[in-house]
Amino acid sequence: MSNTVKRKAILTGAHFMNGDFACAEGAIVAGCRFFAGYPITPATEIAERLAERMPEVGGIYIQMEDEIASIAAVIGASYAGLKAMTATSGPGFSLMQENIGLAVMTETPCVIVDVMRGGPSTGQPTLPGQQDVMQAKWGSHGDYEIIALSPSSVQEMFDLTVEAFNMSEIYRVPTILLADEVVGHMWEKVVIPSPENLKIVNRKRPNVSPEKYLPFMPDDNLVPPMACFGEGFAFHATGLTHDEHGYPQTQNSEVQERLVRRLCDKIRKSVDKIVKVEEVMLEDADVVVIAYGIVARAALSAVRKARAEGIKAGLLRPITLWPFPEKHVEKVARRAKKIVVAEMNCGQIVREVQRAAKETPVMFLPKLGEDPHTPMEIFEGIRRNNP
Amino acid sequence: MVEGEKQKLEFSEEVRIGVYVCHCGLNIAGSVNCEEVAKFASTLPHVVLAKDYRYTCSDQGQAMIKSDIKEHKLNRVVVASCSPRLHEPTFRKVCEEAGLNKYLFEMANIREQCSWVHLYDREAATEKAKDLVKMAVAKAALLQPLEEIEVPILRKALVIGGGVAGIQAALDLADTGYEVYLVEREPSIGGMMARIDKTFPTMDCSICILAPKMSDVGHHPNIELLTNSEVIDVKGYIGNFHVKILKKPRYVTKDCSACGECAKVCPVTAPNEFDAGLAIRHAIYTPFAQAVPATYIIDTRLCLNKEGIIVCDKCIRACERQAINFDMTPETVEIDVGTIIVATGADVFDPSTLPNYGYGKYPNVITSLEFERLINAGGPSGGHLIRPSDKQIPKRVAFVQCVGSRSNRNERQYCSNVCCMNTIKDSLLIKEHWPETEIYVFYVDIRAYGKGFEDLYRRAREEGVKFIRGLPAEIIEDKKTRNLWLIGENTLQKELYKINVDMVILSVGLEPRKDSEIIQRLLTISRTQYGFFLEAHPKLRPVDAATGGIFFAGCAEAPKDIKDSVTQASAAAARAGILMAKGKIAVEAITPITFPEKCKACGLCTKVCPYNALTLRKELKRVEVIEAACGGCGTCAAECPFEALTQKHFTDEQILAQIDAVTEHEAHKKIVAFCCNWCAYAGADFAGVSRMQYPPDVRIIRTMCSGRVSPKFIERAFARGAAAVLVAGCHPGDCHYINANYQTQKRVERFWKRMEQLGLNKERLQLLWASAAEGERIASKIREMHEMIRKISLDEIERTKKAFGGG
Amino acid sequence: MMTEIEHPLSKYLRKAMMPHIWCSGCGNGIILNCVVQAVDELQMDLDKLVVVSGIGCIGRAAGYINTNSFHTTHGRPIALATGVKLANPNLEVVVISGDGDLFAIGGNHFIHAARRNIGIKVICANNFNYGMTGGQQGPTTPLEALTTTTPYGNIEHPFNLVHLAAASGATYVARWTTLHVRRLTQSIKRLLQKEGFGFIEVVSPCPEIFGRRNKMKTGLEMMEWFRRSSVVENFSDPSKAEITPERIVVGEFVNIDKISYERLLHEKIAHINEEKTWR
Amino acid sequence: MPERIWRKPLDSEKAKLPKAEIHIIRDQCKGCGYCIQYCPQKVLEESNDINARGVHPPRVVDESKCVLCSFCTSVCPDFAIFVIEKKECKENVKHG
Repeated sequence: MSNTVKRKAILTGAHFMNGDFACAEGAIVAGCRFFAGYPITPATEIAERLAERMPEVGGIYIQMEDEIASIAAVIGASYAGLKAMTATSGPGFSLMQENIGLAVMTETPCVIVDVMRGGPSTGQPTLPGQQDVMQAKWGSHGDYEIIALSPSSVQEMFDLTVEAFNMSEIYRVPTILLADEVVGHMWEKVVIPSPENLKIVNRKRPNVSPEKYLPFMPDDNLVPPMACFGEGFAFHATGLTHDEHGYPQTQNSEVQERLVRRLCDKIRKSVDKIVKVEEVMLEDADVVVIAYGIVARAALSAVRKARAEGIKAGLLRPITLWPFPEKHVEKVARRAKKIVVAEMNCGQIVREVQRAAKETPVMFLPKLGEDPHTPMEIFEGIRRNNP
Repeated sequence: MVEGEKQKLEFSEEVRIGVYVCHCGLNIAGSVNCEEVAKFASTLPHVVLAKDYRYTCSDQGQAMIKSDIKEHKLNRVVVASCSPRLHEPTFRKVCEEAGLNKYLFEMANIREQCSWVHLYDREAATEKAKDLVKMAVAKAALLQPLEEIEVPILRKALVIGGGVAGIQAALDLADTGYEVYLVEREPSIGGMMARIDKTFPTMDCSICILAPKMSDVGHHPNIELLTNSEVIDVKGYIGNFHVKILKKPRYVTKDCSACGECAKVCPVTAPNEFDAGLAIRHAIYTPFAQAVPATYIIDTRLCLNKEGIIVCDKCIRACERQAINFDMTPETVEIDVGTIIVATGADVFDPSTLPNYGYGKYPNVITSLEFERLINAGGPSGGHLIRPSDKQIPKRVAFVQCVGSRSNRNERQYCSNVCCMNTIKDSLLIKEHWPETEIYVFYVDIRAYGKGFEDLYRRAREEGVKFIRGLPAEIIEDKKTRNLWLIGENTLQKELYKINVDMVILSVGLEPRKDSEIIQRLLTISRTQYGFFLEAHPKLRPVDAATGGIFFAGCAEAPKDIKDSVTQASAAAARAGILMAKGKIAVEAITPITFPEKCKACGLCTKVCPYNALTLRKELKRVEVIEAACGGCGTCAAECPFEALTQKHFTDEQILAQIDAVTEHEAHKKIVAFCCNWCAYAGADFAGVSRMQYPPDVRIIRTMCSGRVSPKFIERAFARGAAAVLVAGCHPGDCHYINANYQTQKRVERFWKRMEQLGLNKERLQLLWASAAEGERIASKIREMHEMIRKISLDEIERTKKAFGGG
Repeated sequence: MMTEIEHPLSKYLRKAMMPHIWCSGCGNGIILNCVVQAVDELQMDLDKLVVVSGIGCIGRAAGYINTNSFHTTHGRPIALATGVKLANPNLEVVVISGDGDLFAIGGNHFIHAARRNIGIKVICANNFNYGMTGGQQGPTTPLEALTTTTPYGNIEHPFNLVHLAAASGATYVARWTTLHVRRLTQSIKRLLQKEGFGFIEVVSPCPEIFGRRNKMKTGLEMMEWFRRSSVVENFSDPSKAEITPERIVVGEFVNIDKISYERLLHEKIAHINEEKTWR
Repeated sequence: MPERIWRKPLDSEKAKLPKAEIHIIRDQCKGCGYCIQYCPQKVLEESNDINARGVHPPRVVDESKCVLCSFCTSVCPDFAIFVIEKKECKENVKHG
């Protein structure tokens, strides 16, 4: 009997799987055909799933000698024309930082999945954390903008992986899926839509002849159309500061100004197009809970409980962590009396919230180790801060 | 004799010696009273019968000896006749056929070393002959039957030199079925013959008849061709030579298809040696169209690429088959062969050493070899005989003969054999193409001795070639026309001539290869006074070297034409074939015998042995002899201070007995000479053959090598009152036993010191190096010593006797 | 001076980037020269060629060749090239970088790429030190050599790169000096035609930074050192090919056939994608 | 073959090589001197003039000696020298 029936690229339909698998399926749906990685808990299952799935869809899976090599290979693959991804956790994410910077500088579309665990250092490999939020934004040296998404369900592991690819293809920027151990390992129902109901974006290609092509000359959206190696546009890419030709300009401050500003602006000027949040019962909320990732799920039931007890509570869940949904926080801050921020660290996104909330007092519920916040813990936070 | 007697008791049976004194027609009887010598012999101890006979080596003579052996129960035979180097094998065979061990035969050389060198002093010659016979008898009494060991002969041959002689020899051997290594120094085989246009007397195209043979060599399954290679080391002995060959890199692999594209693009050129420098070649080249192997070669002295740095890669790019490899390195090929044929050829004389002919100065004076290339259709002028100065075809041409031959000016008294006929051939070639050309040939004698030669000579004369007897004294160039004036005497008409021609062709002679001495040293063979290799016997072993297993072919042995070279090559191949067909050979039983009870295991003998044939067994307090490896020089026996070993057939006792025999009467008038078999003794024979005359004082004792001469022999000679002692051997470096004669030198020098310390005139012991060709050297040494001993007083003789414990 | 005619190889160079940044007598220019010469002789399709380089003087080479090129972070060119080659096996991917980039910070990537036998071709300019940062000690600095960070003489044993490459499984390993331009060019041609991971070490003069501290003030003096000491020994044992002042063994050390990683991978992908039916 | 060789070969002119045309891109030269040192025919020497980079570029001593091996072209780190075959027609071109 023939048991190895080849699976399709898009497994349309309802599935029961864990977050890492969903992420892998999302990647394949998004058109990712290159994965380079290195085993690390709790992201390993993504690699395992793709090791099995990539060949089925004619894609490449390779396990590199380390995370540095993995992200480097991803950049190379992307320049050779494939949508590419790697997946890791804190320690590996740290190793990748330099080349994430290279990806930013060379405007390489690629996706880095960081399934966060407890740090610092080796920390608690099997327990969740949200401690890499700031590293995701500032981890590599130099000035840049980046996109980071935060899934809080297995379904979102799928959806946001697809979204991450779309974003990175549109803006030619490395996009980070900041998941956490719980979301990664949790098993849930996932619905994979049919192709026609999927939005897949591919990088913009040059529409000029090779002679006219300037690899780093931006369009009006500040993003340069991207040619790939082997397509006849012999061009140069470098981590050095470079002009529109891609040629190094290591002594020219004007070029540096122009390049770095554009790298930031192409994201900043598109914030409204990029940023996604979930808003629950915010219209009349006095107490607004802000939480993301797995914590947001406890927060939601806490808000519901509070409403049942007559407290006007609401939830703002940033799905896009970077760029930070500043406008949304400002908006709720204007009418809310108190803001409660719950995250699994000693205070990272809360700083961004405080910055945006201006005078509105922000109360912080940190959580470290073992499990995420319980709904009761967050409900307590709401209750205590109810004016 | 006393010594001898004691020895004799050691053999059971009674010694019965038969002596035969040969007249050799008048060769001996002409100056020696043979009857008297025979009568004298009959008085000697152990001699039971002594006869004189006209031709002892004749069948009747041999039959006589055989029947005597049976009839008179002879158990030793002495023949006094010619040199043992000539007839010892003959008479040994006789003894064997009569059931007598051949080592019980001894010879007295009363022809080469007596009758022929004392032609005009019958009395002295007869006395000397008696002495020589007495010595032989004394030795014979002590002879012992000996068994020879057999050594295998490898059925592989090495041919050195790929000229027509080497090619013929190699093909003959290979066709017989033997494996042949043909080593050629040049990039291609073919040698001189490949460079010649036509051959005399038949006038066929030289390369046309040679090329097929060359390619046969190239394709023959039994021939391994090693071109661009040189023999660098030869060890071993007949049947078992171990040869090292340096194979120099061609930098072009076998993949070469000889398309020549590489040479077309090669930016550097030089005169092509093959065309005597008249045509150019490139750094990558093939010497000539028919070269075998056809593979090109890179001349690294010319090529721009040095020290592994490729500067110019034009040839590499041009070579479709990628056959060029600058990383080739020299390799040393080691082979084992049973026989070696030396066909190294000859060089041509360089006439620029004769300023009066202006070669090298006047462009229109060329050599006969340059002529060959000019007249050759494949040559630089496409077969047009043109003057180098203006490339015009000459109307008047002169040939000058004997340039570098038959001349005392440059030690080349010999005739080069080929020049006369070559010139006649060349003159006819000119007539054939340009009948109008005036041709003069200036000669000493025209030698047209060979088959068809005279007819060719006649044809030349009929065609109008003018032969003028008398070489030009000088050649003068007319600066304007570049024409040449030949000035000399017509010795037939006894009148001076001054003839103007457009071009002069110097008929240059052949001379030994400049580096013959290398081959000589490697193979330990001898050369004649002119430097060509010396055959073992001029009549009966004309292609054998004195060293077993080595043979000669072609001009290496003496100048000769193609026909003779080929003949000799086939002969050499046949001689080598005989050995290899047998597959084994008996080594003369002249290896050492040891007396372990006397041996102190000091190891001195092992140190002097040139063949490492002795191994010291310290634990057993003795040395062991590897007979097959032993060359038979006997220097070990001379070295041993304890008489713990001696050489078979040349035992201490036997040699001492010879000395005693010499010194029994009138020792003070005699010179005791020890001569090595290969050079000095052969030289003495040569003196005889050449009838060189010298005083009859000398008595030569033959040893295989001068290294055999132990100090105690010299002592004994002086102790018994000899006037002088001569030790003679091969020149240092030419020793037939690699280097045993260096021991001779050491020993003689030590002995001189002793004589000085004893206050004796060391002049009385003389050391002489003389080759087999240097008869005159030996003769004059003897003359010189003759003068010397006349001045020696009797009491000095007495003092010497005492000093060395003599009576 | 005739300049109306162009240099025959200039079409392979990015004119805007010329002249290159390298010092007088630096061997990098010669290596670049040989690479483009080889590309020219092979008539390679520049659109299918990708040159990846790392950080260091020679790292600039990628930018100078008029083809697809990527100038990566320090030590990572091989890793990035791996991604390019796997993503599009039809591309000819060449890594040109220095000894420090490839064997110190990038050493791990080198040995693993060789082990995998991924079809990328690595050309290493070995100039015995870190030139661009001013001449510090590196993984190939000879014992006792003086550098800015070994002012009393180097006490670290240098890598024998060809031995390392051979031991790691490279299918082609060669070493030349910048004086062996012809052999180097031919060697690069063979390298480019090879399947799997190939490596050429080019011993290269660095007079301004390394030479002048080590009694070789000019490029010529360093080249003369190469001329004196180099011996061509093809297919000799790479473990015996340490570079010493007296002896630089050059030549081809390894040239074997071994199926490449990308071929195995794509064969596997093809294999598992054909429907299997069992009897 | 040991005969003394002294004549100019009769067919010397047969070996006529293509004439070389050496091009030196003056201001691209950095003066390493490799081309001068390693020219097998010693065709080049250091010139006295100073180029844009302040070094002495090579100059041609005797172009007729050049055999077009083009080693200078290959060993030049700065692509500042190259040799081409001279078109016999345009003899008028001037070079340094």
